[in-house]
Amino acid sequence: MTQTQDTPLLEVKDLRVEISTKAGSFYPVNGHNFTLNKGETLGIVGESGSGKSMTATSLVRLLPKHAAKVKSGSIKLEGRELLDLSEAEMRKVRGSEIAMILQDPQTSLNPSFTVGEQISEAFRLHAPGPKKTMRARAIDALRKVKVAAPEHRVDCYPNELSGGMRQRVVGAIAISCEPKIIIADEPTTSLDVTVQAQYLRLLKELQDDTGMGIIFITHDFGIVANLCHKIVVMYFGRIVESGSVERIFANPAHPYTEALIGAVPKLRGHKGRLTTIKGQPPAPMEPLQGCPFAPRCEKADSRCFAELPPTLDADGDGEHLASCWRVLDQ
Amino acid sequence: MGLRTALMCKKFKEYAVLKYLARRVASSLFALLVITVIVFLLSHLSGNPVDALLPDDASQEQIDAFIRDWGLDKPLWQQYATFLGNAVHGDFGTSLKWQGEDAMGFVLDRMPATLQLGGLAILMSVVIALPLGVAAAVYKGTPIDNSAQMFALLGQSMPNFWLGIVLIWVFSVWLGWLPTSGMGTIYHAILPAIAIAWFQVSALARLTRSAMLEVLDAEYIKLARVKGVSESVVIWKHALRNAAVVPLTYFGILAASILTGSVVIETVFSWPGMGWVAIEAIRGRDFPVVQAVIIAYAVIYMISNLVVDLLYVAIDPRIRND
Amino acid sequence: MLHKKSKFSGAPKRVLTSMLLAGTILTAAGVTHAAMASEKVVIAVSPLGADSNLYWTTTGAFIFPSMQTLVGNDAATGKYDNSQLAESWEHNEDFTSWTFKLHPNAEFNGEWGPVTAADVVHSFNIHTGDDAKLSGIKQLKTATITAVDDHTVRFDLPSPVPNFLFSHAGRGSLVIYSKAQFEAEGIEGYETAPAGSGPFQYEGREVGQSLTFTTIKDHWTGVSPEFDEIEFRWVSEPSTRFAMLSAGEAHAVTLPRDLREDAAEAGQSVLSSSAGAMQSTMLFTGQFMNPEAEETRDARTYAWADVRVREAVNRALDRDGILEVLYGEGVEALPVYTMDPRFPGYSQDLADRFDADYGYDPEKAMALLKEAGYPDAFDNAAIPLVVTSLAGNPEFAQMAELVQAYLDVVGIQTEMREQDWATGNTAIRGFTADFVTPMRNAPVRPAALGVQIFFTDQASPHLNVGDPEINDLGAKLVSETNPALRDELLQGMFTRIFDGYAHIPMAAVPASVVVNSDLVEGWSFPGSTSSGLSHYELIDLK
Amino acid sequence: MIDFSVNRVSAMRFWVRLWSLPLVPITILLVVFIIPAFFADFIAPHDPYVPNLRARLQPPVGFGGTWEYILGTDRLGRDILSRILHGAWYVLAVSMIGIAVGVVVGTTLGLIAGYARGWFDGLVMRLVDISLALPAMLLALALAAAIGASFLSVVIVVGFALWAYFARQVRAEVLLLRNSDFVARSQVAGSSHTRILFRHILPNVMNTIVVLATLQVGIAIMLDASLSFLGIGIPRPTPTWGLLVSDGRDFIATDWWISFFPGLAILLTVMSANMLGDWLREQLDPRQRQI
Repeated sequence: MTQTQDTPLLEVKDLRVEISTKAGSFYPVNGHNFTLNKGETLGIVGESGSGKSMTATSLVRLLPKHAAKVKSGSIKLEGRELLDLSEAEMRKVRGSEIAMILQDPQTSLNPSFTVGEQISEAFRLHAPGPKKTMRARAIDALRKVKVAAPEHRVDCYPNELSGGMRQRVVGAIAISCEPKIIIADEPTTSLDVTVQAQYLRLLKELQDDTGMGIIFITHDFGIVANLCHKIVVMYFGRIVESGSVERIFANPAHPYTEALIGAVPKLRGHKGRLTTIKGQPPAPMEPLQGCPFAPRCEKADSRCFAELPPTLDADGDGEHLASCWRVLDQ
Repeated sequence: MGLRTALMCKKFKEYAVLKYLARRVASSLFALLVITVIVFLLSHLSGNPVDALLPDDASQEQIDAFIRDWGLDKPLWQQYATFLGNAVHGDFGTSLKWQGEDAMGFVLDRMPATLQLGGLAILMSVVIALPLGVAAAVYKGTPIDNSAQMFALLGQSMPNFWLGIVLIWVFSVWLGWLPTSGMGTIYHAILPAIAIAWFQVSALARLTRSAMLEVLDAEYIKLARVKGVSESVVIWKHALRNAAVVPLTYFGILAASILTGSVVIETVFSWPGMGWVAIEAIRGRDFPVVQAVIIAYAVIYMISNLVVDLLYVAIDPRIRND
Repeated sequence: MLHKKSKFSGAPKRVLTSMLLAGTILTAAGVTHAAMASEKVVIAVSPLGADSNLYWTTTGAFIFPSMQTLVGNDAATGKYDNSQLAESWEHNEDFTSWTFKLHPNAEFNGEWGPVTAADVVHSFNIHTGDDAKLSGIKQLKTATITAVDDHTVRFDLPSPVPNFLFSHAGRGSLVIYSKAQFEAEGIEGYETAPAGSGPFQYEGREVGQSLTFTTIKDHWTGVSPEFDEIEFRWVSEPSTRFAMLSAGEAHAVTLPRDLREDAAEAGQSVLSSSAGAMQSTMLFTGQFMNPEAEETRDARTYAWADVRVREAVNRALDRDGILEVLYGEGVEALPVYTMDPRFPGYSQDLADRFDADYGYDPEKAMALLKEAGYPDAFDNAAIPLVVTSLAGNPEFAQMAELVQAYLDVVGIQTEMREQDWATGNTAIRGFTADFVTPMRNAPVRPAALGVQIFFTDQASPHLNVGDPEINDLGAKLVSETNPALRDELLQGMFTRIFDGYAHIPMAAVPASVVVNSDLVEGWSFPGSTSSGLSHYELIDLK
Repeated sequence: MIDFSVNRVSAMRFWVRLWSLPLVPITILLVVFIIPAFFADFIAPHDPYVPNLRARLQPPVGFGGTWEYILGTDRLGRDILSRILHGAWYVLAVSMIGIAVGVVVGTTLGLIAGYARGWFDGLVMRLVDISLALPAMLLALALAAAIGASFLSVVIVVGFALWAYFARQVRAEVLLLRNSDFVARSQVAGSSHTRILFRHILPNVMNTIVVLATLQVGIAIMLDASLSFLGIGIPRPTPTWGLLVSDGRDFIATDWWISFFPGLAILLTVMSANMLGDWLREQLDPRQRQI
């Protein structure tokens, strides 16, 4: 596939995901717009429940079958519309073009298969080759993610590995088929600080080697700052602010973003929990008027409670967007 | 590849497994010992073999000779000691009913028939219950789930002898597809195996379903999907592989209850296995055979439990290392 | 193999595969040829009490069609005939010496030569040995046997045995094995394949399943069955036997009464034995008619120790209804258990009086009970009725239920006691029996034999009802040889039993077998054996 | 606001629960099983014991029979419907008492074994092994021969067949509970072992026991039927369903109604009990997955 300069790696437009339950339906992903270019890292930041993971899942079309579905919008991978692909075609995309690293390394490896088996399964599906080479390729993949003694580890079961090691294995699986995009869904939350740092460095190195795009999902602005080029901040299923790292850190346009940045502890590496924002996000099906963040917002006024703010251009160049009435005031 | 690679993995704690097995064997042997006592006492509490085996008008000399021959005049504990001593060597005496047959030998002769039937029944219940349970889990809350559960429940709600007779009439007499009874070809085994298996399907399918439900929520299932693995491979390989451990633990009980089921079903289908021997021997007060057959049942049960333990270790790396 | 395509992988695949394999292999191991030879006759009956080729170690319930006894029964009348090994016989005046002449051309199947007196003596010895468990060999045990010449044997008995032929006919106390085979192969030879002299040859058995015989060509009797093989299948469930019959898997099966009716409705044929094969009754147990026992043991202990209660019990029963349910239409009530018109001692008078004295009369029954002071005058007013499902008499359970229902109407209290045969026998033998139990007399014994077994202290003392007069008559009968006087003694005993309401007689019933009407034309058999079946060579195929 | 939403959720859950009450199984259980068990005398149209030889083998209504005998009559002319209705009490009694025996014995041993550990635990677990290794059917045969078949022997066999399941399950849960905080607190507070066991641990395993017991109803009824088949069930003429099915089994192909309707009663009861058990399990402990 040819890729021209102006075709982004991934382009998401007006993406809406609907979850329907007996009690009603709601949109955990509500009108997303963002793009990801080659070699770029996009951070999706938000509290738990804000719809980050749902966004990631909808990108690979793995939403819970009966409960959730993409209501509208478009996901284009190098100009190709993913939402139009058949399930079989989509399976080819998963793993080989878009890979994913899941939240919990403790449970995201299948306990019943060896590390080698799980890595080579991806090869078998996307880059078949002689059976004999599978093991060698698996070892190779392990080596790439800097697992020590990969010849040995390849035959181990997940429970025989440490947490950090497991996370590397998950990484190995993700990069094994040299995907164009890796979606990393809070890949480091359960790791300790040093391992976390090592792992992030590793991801960055891999990106430098292969030029892949990374979508990094986290609640931790501390990580985002070091790793990402662009940031998307999510609240209650909506993108409330987006833009480059530098601009957002320098000049957060949305009070929520502000609060999130404020929640990053000064001492880097400490696992910050977003406890400093008062109150709770609204319940999914709660009827809402106005800005969903308004009840928790210190700067909210009557307009905030009355009307939902549209997406506004914060810096006037279209590169930094936010949905907050305050942008108009500036 | 599983077990071999596991052996290669240096963390594999062979020693612990052996120790565990040794403990299991020892406790099984103890259980067996208690069972010999129960069996011995029960068969001696029940009707006098003299009256079951000698004719109505037997003479006193005949009766006396019989009692002497079978040691029925000795004190009970002495009879037990003799019994146990011989039993250890597999000697349960000769059958009273099947003249000249060594009791345990006779039971062992019939064992293949029961294992064959039980094996087929287990096979059937697994082949039916696993997909049923998996389908019920995958399509949870849909009509597929409901009808799968209904089908399973049905088997648990029919007396097996009744089901057996209905099967005979429907498939042998009216449709003429299968032989009514007896043993011979594989066709003879189908109906009795169904009659035994259906009852088990329920429990097995139920376990499979709940285990699958739990596993399907796991992260590694999501990861498999993310890798681009097809849904059927996700279910049958990634999920079932992990869910299988739960129904497997039920296998010990399954084996026992299939053997128990065979007692009734073998009678209905004239299947000359151990269940049939058990009934005939108890009716005939054939002490040696009754004892041999119960011990044989117990041994089969215990062996199948040991096998389950072993499989358990083989199938689940988590347990292997704990 | 099919399951190779299974989508499982790793260990569960191996587990399942090995199970599949185990199942398949085990099943395949049992696979033999299924095809049923068209000339093989299959008869399905309930399993035997004992499964052995050594006849004398069984209770004698089933005589192999390959084996013969000395005396036969006529298929049409049930009378003794010379269709078996003895060509003729005679006895001395007081029935203490019986001489049998063997058919000179009789020979054993296989290569074991002619049947001679030596074979009879040899067989006699093993049949009366220590390990013999046969019913009714008491008389035989007291006999001495002499080979008079090659084809003549003589039995000498210490006391008169007018019914000696019965032992050699249907009762089958002595079947003739080959001495030559014993000398050549020992007891193992008998165990693996006993040679007999009947029109069939032992072929083999599947323990607990079946027993197969092949037809002999040019049998010495000239009998020539029209089929090549006969197989007996042991099937305990009546409905399974019925299914086998309906599916054409069996030519003939034995069925309980109701199923016989159903089978007949379904177009199968029910064949009955030419003569009565079985008598049934319910017996009071304990020596309830013993006046001495009344002193030592309170006569009030058991309700049936009072003759009025016994009469009331008999009066309370609508025999016509009960018998129709149990045995079907046309089966008549039996005036006295063990009495049979074929044998001496038959009393037409009792048969005539039966309706008057035993007829259904609930009012009379209630009056009698009132007179006896029932139930208040008895310690144990409730009468335990034994139900034994394990004994292979399917009608007994129903008999007990029906009797209970009728007794209930007139106010006699009963309780069902589900009890296996051995437990009941232990109680009876130990003289501790305190119940009313169903009983059958099959094959119908000569009256003189039966009455001694079931009512006196002569043949089996534990079944003695304790009546001094009956015992006295029984004792006289043992030594009496004059036929007229014997007849008189027997009639006296029957009258006493009848008048004393010493039991609850039920019926004389022919043996029945149901044959597949598409396969079998007919079969006549006299019902003279324990199983009721014999004369398999007469099975007439379509 | 937060409190309010929590309340609303739990209120909603309550209504959902009530809605999901398994009405069908409950109705079936009441109509087929419970009501007949207690009121058979009033609703049965005929005497279940008295034969009526003139009305033998009447087919059910719709198959050539009359409304006099709605479900037909048996070989002795007794009304099948009346026999089923009267049998319900015995079936109820056997399964309830049998299960009660199983529950009491199994729970007590399981509780103590799981709590005390040590040799007693070992002993109980061996007993569990033994009881599972002895086929209930064989034990029943031997027991019937030894003490005679009776209501008592059937109850003993049912109890024997079931206690081990309770003991095993309860023990497993106690093992988890005994290490929990509240037990430790009670121990520190000086509660006696008996008090801890029965006041703290027992209520926590109650859910399991109730669910297991409901699911065992089917097994108990099946066992009763099998015992009747072997002729060692509750002695006749007591019309337990097992006996009715067993007695009618010879006539499945011809006079099918004799065994069909009692069989149907068993089927409906067992199915409903199982469905109720499943529902209870889901309500009480969604994670519970042992049979």
